[in-house]
Amino acid sequence: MSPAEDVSPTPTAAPARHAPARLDVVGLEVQRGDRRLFTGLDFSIESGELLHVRGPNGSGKTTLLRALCGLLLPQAGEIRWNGEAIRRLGEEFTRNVIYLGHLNGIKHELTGLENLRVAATLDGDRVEDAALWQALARIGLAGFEDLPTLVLSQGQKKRVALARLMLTSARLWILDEPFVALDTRAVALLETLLVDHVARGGLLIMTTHQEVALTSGTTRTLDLGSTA
Amino acid sequence: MSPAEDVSPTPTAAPARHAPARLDVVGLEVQRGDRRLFTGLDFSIESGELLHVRGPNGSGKTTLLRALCGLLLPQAGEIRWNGEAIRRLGEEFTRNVIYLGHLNGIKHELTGLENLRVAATLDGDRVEDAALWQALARIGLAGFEDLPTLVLSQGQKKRVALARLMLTSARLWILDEPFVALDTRAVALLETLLVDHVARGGLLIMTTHQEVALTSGTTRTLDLGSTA
Amino acid sequence: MNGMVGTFLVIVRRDLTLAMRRRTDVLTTLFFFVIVASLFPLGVGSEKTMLRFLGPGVVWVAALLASMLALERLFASDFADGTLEQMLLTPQPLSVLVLGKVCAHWLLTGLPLVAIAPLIGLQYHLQGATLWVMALALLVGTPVLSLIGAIGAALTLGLRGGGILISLLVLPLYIPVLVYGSGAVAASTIDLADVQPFIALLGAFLVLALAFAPLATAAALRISVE
Amino acid sequence: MNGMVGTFLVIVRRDLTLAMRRRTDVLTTLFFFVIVASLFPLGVGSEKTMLRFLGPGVVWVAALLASMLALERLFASDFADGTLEQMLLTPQPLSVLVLGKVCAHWLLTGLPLVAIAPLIGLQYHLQGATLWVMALALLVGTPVLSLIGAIGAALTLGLRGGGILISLLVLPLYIPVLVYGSGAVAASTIDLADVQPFIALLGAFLVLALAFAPLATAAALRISVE
Amino acid sequence: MKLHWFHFSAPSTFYGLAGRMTPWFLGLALVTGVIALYWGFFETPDRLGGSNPQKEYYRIIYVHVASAWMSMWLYVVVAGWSAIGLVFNTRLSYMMAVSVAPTGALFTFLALFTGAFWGKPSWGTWWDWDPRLTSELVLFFLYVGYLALHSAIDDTRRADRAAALLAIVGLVMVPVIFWSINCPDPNQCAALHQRSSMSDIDGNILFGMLGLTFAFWMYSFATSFMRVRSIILERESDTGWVAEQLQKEGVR
Amino acid sequence: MMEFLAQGGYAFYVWSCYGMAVVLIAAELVALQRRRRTILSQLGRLKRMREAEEQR
Ligand code: HEM
Ligand SMILES: Nc1ncnc2c1ncn2[C@@H]1O[C@H](COP(=O)(O)OP(=O)(O)OP(=O)(O)O)[C@@H](O)[C@H]1O
Ligand SMILES: Nc1ncnc2c1ncn2[C@@H]1O[C@H](COP(=O)(O)OP(=O)(O)OP(=O)(O)O)[C@@H](O)[C@H]1O
Ligand SMILES: [Mg+2]
Ligand SMILES: [Mg+2]
Repeated sequence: MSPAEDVSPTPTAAPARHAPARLDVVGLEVQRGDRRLFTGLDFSIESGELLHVRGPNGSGKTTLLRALCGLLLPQAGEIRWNGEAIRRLGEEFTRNVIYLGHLNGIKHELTGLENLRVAATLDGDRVEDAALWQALARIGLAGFEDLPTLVLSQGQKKRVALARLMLTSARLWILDEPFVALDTRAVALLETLLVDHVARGGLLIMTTHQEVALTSGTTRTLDLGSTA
Repeated sequence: MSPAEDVSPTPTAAPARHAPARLDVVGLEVQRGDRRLFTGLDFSIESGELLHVRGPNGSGKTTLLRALCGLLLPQAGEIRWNGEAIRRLGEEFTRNVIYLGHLNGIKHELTGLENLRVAATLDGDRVEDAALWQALARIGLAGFEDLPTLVLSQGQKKRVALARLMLTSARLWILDEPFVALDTRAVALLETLLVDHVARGGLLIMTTHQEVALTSGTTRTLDLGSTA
Repeated sequence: MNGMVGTFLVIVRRDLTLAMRRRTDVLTTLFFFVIVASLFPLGVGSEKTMLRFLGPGVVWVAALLASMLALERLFASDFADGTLEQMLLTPQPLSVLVLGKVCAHWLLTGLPLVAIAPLIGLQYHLQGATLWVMALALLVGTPVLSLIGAIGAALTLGLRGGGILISLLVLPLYIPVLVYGSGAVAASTIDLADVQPFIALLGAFLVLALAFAPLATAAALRISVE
Repeated sequence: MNGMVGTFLVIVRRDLTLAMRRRTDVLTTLFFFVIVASLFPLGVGSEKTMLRFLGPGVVWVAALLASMLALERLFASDFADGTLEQMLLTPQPLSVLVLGKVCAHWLLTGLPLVAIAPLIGLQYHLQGATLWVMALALLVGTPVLSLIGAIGAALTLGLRGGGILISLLVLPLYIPVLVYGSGAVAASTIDLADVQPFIALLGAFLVLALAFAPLATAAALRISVE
Repeated sequence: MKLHWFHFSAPSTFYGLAGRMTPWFLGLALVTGVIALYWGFFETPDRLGGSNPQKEYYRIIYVHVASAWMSMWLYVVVAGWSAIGLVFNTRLSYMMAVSVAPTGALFTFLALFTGAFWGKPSWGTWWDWDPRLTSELVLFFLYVGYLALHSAIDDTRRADRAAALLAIVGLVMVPVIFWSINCPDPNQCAALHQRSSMSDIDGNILFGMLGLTFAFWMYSFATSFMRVRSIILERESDTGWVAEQLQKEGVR
Repeated sequence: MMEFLAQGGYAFYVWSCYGMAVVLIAAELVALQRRRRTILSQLGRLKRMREAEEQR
């Protein structure tokens, strides 16, 4: 008796507009191994904007994204959230960020539902079960909610991870190749999610090798120098 | 002083035509966990044909491919290579197969070159160093040949795995989402490789969520029922 | 504050659920302990006085190894599947999350050892009070092992051969616990009164470990995940 | 046939290279052995006659544990990064590949133990011939451990907590080697003439293991990779 | 005949068969058990003299020996089913192996427990590293390993086949292990330690031992059948016949 | 009777052995029953879910 039936086509995540915010990157330099991936990188992005980080394989997209959400300490330069260095903000900053990388960040022993619940709780988001069921149903996992995610396929696992996007109230979304392994229906759904987020005044930074055309908000692109 | 410079635009893999061959699948039934993914699956593919396995996430594409190359023992039904059950053929069959799955199958401690050398040797393929260098150069890893692959990016790792395609003389290629994580240039290159293989009378079975249009050989598609 | 306790409980519950999905994990640690303890008589022969003398040492070394091996799994899977980097990005203080994980881990691996130890003691012909002293010493000592071990686990995260590498970092740090733990048992065979200071010392170790280990572990995690 | 030898050598060289890229792996096993062996005097006190009596058993148990822990890594990384499934798809007989891997593994983990064991023996006040007997026994015994352990490693491939699960499966199977290995050393302390049958038995085990273990391991791998 | 076999090796048919047999085995076990124990307690002397004098506590022997023997026999059974499974790839054989093992482990534990409780009065110690005891302990470890491996793997098919292989390897090793325990010094293996001196045991006692052993055996049939039925349901849940079965059993 | 129960002073040893035997056997039987009941109820639930699907 899952509430999965009564799925409303409208987005279920809190439709409230986000408070304005901005992320500034000044003179960023990141080195991996002994290769300087980029130096003196400057850009900024604010509410309602999508930053599409492009570049060939190995140009440093993932590295940049990890630096932006503070997982990776840059060699030089600073990343500022509303003018404050994220290093100093600490949890104050991470509260506003959701990052989905090459790894799905779900536990295979837990069901999709449990995974979502734990993640949301730790993020400090709303977690009525109804909302969880609904999110999973919308992402196309109705019927798979309480299977251990181990038995899900590549793309299904990815979907479980993406479901968080419908619950989070984070303003800054950082997504590394979110479309990988998704079938066409899932891709379409994800696109509407992203559009909606930006429309609500969120910030979105993502990489993808597919072409993205989000119909709302301003789309900036950042091209990282080729290496290969 | 890598011979990477003198790269000929023409394919480097042995351009000899493949001996004709066929793969027949009769009444295949595969069960994963306690879900029957498909039963009574029949199809066959022969030289110069491309089989594009399609289906939404979780429809069983990966499972099918693993069964086809003998990694996974089906509950029922048989897979025949030139009329002989692959179970019985054993190494006689695997000699003809190359499988690239969700995992890249490269060791992070070894350089791209070493990875390629070991793989090719075990496959019993030609392994003059020149050929290895050339293959890596063509796939766009010139300059990365002797870095430990640990330090390569997602897409670069994928490329190392794909480089094997240029050395193998296997007639049956089984590729699971080979385009994932590749940038546009790499995608284009891979497509030419596949076209060429089919043109030379090879068999190709692949899955991908992108659209594929290979200009040569007959392209069949197999649609696996939706689950999600 | 309440938020912290909440987070702590969420993590503990999560990890306990995970373990319950795989009850074996708990049992394996337990049986590893039992098996290792049972190997020695096969190696050194079964002479009574000898065994009684060996008992305390063997039990403690076995406990050390068991809890150390179990540690390898403390963060490994969270790291591999990316849940760990997600934890770093939650608005919760990392050291609390760590404490939660260590606590759950001890409940699953340490506590059972304490419970079974007396039986092992019987195999080594230890009697009466000695058995209880051993259980008590383990009860105070094993949490210290988990807390210290967590640091090692965090440092060796994602390194191939982590398991055995941890032991390198951690076993030396375990030595004080080993010395006073087995000391307590040995002392009890002579005079129960002498036991008290040993236990007190172990208690002191526990308090210190509780205070500092989680912080060190958190720091180690941030380094390893980068 | 020649092809087989070729394959065998390719694998051995490959694994040795891998290990050289991460020298720590080799050292860790060694140090683990040393540390575990050195823990006991701390646990049981350092009474000479007692230690001399314990020596053989402790050294062998330590060797058992060390080689078992190292085993966990025998196939794990190949499985995780997909090179293992590629090996299953090569035209080479799997058991030969397995033998190659086990051989390399023993060279990296078993042999060092044999080399260092006499030093440990000194810690336990064993002297002269006994030390050499111990080294000899280990030289014949440890390959058996690697071969048997490989089966366990293959069965537990990719399971959470594989490390400790292996020990559960494998340690009981190690008992014969433990009994006769330590028996040999113990016997040598009394009369060197008695040692010979022990070694002979170990040798017999080795031959049998060489013959059958790789096949069982190959079968286990096919099961686990699916 | 062959046909007949494959007929019953189909889980769907075996499910019914096992269901019908279970009560009979349970009944048989109960009856023989009661008779054996009555005999063993009331038709036997209270004290034993002779080669090894024993007081009333020798009556532990019935449950002790019976469980010890069953523990060993059942391990052979597990390995046997496993072998059949690996050779003929019949799902049912694996299920049988998996459903026998827990009962075997239970008897092993019982043998150890009763042994310990016999050792206390007769040897004055709960535990002694006597070869027979040690062997039993190792057997217990083997059971635990089998069960642990099986439950550590989620994909049932892999679990079945992996555990099966382990069981067979274990069975091959058991003689070597037990031998090494019984005779740690190859220089003097002639003198094996205390063999079970069945010869000089009073016939009535022997009757009790054998009777209870038989009872335990029947019991193990019953439990493994009950267990296999649950396993079949769990694994075949999405097949048609299970649905019909549910109709028959009137499951709502 | 009492004397029978006393088993010549070894009641504790004898009866705890048979006691343990009974306990273990009983426990196993109960566990088996419970396992069967749970799987049956699960299957029932699944069946009802499927029927509900077919309604729509
Ligand atoms: C925890 C394990 C065990 C303990 C503590 C134990 C202890 C004992 C004791 C104290 C006796 C009384 C007879 C005597 O003192 O000679 C006995 C008898 C016996 N035990 Fe065990 N035993 C154990 C395991 C086993 C096992 C594994 C077997 C295997 C069949 C076994 C078979 C027998 C038999 C046949 C007797 C009959 C009396 C005799 O023949 O000596 N026991 N055991
Ligand atoms: N752990 C590491 N140590 C050393 N160098 C690294 C490490 N990780 C990545 N690099 C280097 O950093 C470069 C950028 O890696 P990154 O993963 O950011 O590329 P990317 O843009 O994400 O590529 P892709 O599109 O394939 O994901 C790579 O070329 C690689 O050589
Ligand atoms: N190890 C497993 N145990 C149980 N079930 C599994 C296992 N692996 C896969 N499955 C099930 O098999 C189904 C098919 O998985 P598979 O990976 O073949 O899908 P796929 O077509 O490759 O999907 P994707 O496009 O996302 O890769 C999944 O729905 C999953 O539920
Ligand atoms: Mg990337
Ligand atoms: Mg797939």
